[in-house]
Amino acid sequence: MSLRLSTAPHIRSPRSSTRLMLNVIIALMPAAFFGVYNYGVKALMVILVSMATAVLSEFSWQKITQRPVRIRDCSALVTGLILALVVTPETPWWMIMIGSAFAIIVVKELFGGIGDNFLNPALAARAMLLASWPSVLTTHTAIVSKFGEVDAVAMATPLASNLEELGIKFSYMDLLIGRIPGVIGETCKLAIIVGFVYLILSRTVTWRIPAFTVLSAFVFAWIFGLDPLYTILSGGLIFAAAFMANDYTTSPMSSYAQIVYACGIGLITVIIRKWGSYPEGATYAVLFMNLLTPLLDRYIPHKVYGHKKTGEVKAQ
Amino acid sequence: MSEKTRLGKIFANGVISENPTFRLVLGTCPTMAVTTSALNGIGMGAAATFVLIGSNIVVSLLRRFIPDRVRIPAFIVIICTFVTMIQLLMQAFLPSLYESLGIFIPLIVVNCIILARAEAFASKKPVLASAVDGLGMGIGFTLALTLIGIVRELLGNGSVFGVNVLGASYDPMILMILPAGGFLTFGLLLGAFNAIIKKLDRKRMKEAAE
Amino acid sequence: MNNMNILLFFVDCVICNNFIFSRFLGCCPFLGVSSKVETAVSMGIAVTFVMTIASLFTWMVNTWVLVPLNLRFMETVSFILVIAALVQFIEMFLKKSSPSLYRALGIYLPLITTNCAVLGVATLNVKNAYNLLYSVLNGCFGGIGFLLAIALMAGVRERLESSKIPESMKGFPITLVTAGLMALAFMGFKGLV
Amino acid sequence: MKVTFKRGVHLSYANKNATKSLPVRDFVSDEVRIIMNMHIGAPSVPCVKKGDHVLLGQVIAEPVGFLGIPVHASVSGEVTDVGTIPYLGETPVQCVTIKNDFKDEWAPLTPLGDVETVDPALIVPAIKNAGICGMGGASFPTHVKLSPKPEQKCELVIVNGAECETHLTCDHRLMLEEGERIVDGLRAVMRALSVERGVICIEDNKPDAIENMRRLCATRSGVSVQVLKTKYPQGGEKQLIEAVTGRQVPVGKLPIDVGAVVCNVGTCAAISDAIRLGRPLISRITTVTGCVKEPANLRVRIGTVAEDMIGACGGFSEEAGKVAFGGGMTGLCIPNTDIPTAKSTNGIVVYNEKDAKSIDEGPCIRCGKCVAACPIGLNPYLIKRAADADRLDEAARLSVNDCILCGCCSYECPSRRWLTASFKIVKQKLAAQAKAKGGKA
Repeated sequence: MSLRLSTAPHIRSPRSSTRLMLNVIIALMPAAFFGVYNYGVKALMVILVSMATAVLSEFSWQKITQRPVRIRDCSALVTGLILALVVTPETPWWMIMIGSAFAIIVVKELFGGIGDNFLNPALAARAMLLASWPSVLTTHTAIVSKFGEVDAVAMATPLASNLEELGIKFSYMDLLIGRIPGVIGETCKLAIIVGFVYLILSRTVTWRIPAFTVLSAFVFAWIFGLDPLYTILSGGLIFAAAFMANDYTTSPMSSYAQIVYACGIGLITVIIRKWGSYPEGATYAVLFMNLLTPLLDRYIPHKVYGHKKTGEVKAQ
Repeated sequence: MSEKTRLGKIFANGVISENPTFRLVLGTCPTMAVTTSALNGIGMGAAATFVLIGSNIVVSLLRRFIPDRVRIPAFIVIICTFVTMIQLLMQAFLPSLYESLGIFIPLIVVNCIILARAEAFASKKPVLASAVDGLGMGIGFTLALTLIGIVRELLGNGSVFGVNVLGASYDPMILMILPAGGFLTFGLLLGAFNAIIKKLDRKRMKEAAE
Repeated sequence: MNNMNILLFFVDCVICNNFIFSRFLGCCPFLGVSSKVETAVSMGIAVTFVMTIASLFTWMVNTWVLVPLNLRFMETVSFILVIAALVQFIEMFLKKSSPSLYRALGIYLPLITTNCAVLGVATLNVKNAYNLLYSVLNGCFGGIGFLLAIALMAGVRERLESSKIPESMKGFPITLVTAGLMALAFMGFKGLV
Repeated sequence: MKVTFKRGVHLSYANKNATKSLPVRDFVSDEVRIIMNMHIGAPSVPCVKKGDHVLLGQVIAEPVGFLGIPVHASVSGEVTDVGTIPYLGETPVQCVTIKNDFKDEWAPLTPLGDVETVDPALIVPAIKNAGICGMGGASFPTHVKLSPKPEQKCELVIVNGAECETHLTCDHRLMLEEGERIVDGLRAVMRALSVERGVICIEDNKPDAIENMRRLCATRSGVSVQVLKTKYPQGGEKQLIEAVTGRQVPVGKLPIDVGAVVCNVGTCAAISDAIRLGRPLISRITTVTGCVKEPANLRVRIGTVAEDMIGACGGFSEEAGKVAFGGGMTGLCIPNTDIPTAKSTNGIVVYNEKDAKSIDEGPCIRCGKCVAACPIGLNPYLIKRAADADRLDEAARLSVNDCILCGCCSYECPSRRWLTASFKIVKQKLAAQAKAKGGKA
């Protein structure tokens, strides 16, 4: 009789990489459904094109560079879906394709593929699109039927300054359930929170980074004299906190570093909203803190059991 | 080997096999800063070529007279002289180009390519070879800058040398003429360049093996 | 509100108009000396130091020598000589007075002479007609911006060391792409000041 | 109040249901093979030879050195062989084979009487003579643990009934069926160390055991039950101390340095037998589970061969892919079933081919689940990176030597990376390196 030999442990958690990615996709579904319900087939097309391009570009890159094809881990699908949810439904198909391919090839695969990227691919692609075609990306479809008094089809997000000139202020309820113009997946905070609760319950992510992000944004908004509740409910902060700030690869490892990271996101979001010229603070806040992640990991590690001092972790 | 082919080799060395931008990756600041359009790339390249040739000639001429210990400051003074010359010339005759290249014209002084050629080539070789080396390096630099400039201008503005080629319906990708686009274009072109060279090398090795 | 202006100037120099990410000054050391966090930070500190002092001296040379004598065309020559002399002097001074600091920064000092950020800041000071205070602050804050950029870059590069980067992208290409993506992230701060 | 330690993992299936409600059943095989290095420390030296007749509990091997303990015959009968057999490690080990005559004739015993009245000075020598070592898995000689240096002051005796490992239920059944022995053993240890307080720690997934032990503790002085949260590796010595006392054992120090001594429940039961009945350690409860027809908690003699035990459980229920001594998180694979069990073998788990199949490593996605799981606070993903590149000094700088090989990081890793396995190798290499250096100096 021949028995296999292996080193313990002999059992593994049921949460494989693929399973975790699928969990994220499931968690994004409420937001995606709401986007399609609100903006119609256009939004659906953007989502499908983005996801298809992401998978296709990952597949072709891995084929061309003769690397193992890893599209089955579903991480490209997640990137494609998240990118689609943070652009406006008016995005032309070619633009979303460029964005999606940029996210996968330039931001992820060039650095070695899954686990090696230092920026969140979807967010970096969004920043790229925002920088390249600012006018297209900041124009949003108003849900005409739900805004009796606004007859413009396209308008800016509830963050852009011209909104106040238009004399529009949304109620907290509108913001919460997404009766506002915006990008496909960011408007309905309720749908996002439902998805996030699923992520927590399925133990896909922990609550720490999202909670501290939102909390710190609330506090900093209050300190800087903004309406704290309006700050966290408007724009993409909740979406960024739930699905992008806690992206595995680009967020810090130790719990203390995670708290610093999350508070950094909250602070920068508020600063950009108050003084910056881009309407969307959370995207850049997460990207900037992604840059800081290696240094945070290195200088704020866990304390090792039984050691007095926390040693510096060199990532080399 | 005849004198002609030897000089040809020196020239080709600067343009291709030791291209200062794509092979040696020197002088990266102007490479990315001024290449928002193809014309700027050529202008910057031409100015640098002028300085390269001039400084190479003078350094080569004076190579026996410059004491070893003060050679670097001496080289810098020589380079600086030529930079000031081209600066004044451009100011007088090409004011708009001068304006768009901004402080990167005076900064040619600290462009590592020029000092590196003075140190590594001109201070050891005769005048003609040094001049050809300067020309080759300068042309190589100019070509690289122009290439980057073309890519960035084409995608970022839909035009090449100011002539619209992609039509009015093209929605320009503004990113490409922003700083981030400069880094990305240079990085990606460099990677592509490496990949091509690697492929050629492999092919050559294969042929040699056969 | 002078303090507020200085704060805004700080944010402008360090983040919005970062020497690396928006002005392309000092790219060579940024790309070359950023593979380890320690050396990158040392380099950043050395550059900040030299930029601050160089701003001071070049301002003095410009205001008290070049302008009165109508020698503006000698700007580049005199600045580079001032910087070279300064770096030499700092090196000698450090060697004597603070050997430990010299050991930490010494090997970077000669490189700084040809760092275009230093000559760049001197030229920019003249171009923007900054007064003495703002010239020095521009040098100092610009150096801090450089320090921030190179430290972030080194952190990311240390992480990339064991990544499965394609062969032909290794080295400069991936570093440049990294810098491009970092510049993209910095763009969010546009318009803060 | 339930207590616990920092980090660790919640195992999503513990696989204990098959055996946790089965009463312990006796099984005596017709041959035992008793190996000489069941404890940490120098192997004992056999003092019997082939053909000798031995009685149950008779000393068959003498202790060697400071950490040595004697070995006793676990059956009566004839010694059929004294030789070496291959074992789990690379080198073969010495082994005494005894053919059982099923008479169970005891060698002369010297009981010391009730644990509450015995002279405390006699307790530790009796434990040593009974050949008792830690029965939770580490097999550290118990008498050494109970002999603190003068400057070390023990304040608390912790009895480890956490049984956080998967599959295993032997400690659970012991607490349910023979709790009295555990409390007696604990009292003996407390008296030997003159300690006033002893706690029996049990995870909250064993409410029946908690209730039973509470009942038994009620009538004794200084002993109580501490309920723990169910979390792996709650039963690790360092984690248990952290959970109960809130203190961490400093690097390079022993539990006694923070005033605690930890004993497994099985060890306590054996101590009780050694004092009250004068009996040496000759049997233990072992859980046999996994792909066997009738999973069971067997009370077996030390040295029973795995094959016989699996046979006693009806044999394999499907084709076996892998058999391990110990639970799912830390068990050691055995190359074949012709291997005898030892004093610390708390379970035999049979995995089918599907579970045994080696899993391909995926790329690290830096999810941080290993960091969040590591009870020691290490950065497993970084250590793995250093290990893969064979950078031993970097792994050492990342404190790989503090790794307790609990398996949490490997369990959690969604990319199925072999973290624990490579840390084990790195630790061995580092130990070899240190040894080589020490040899030179």
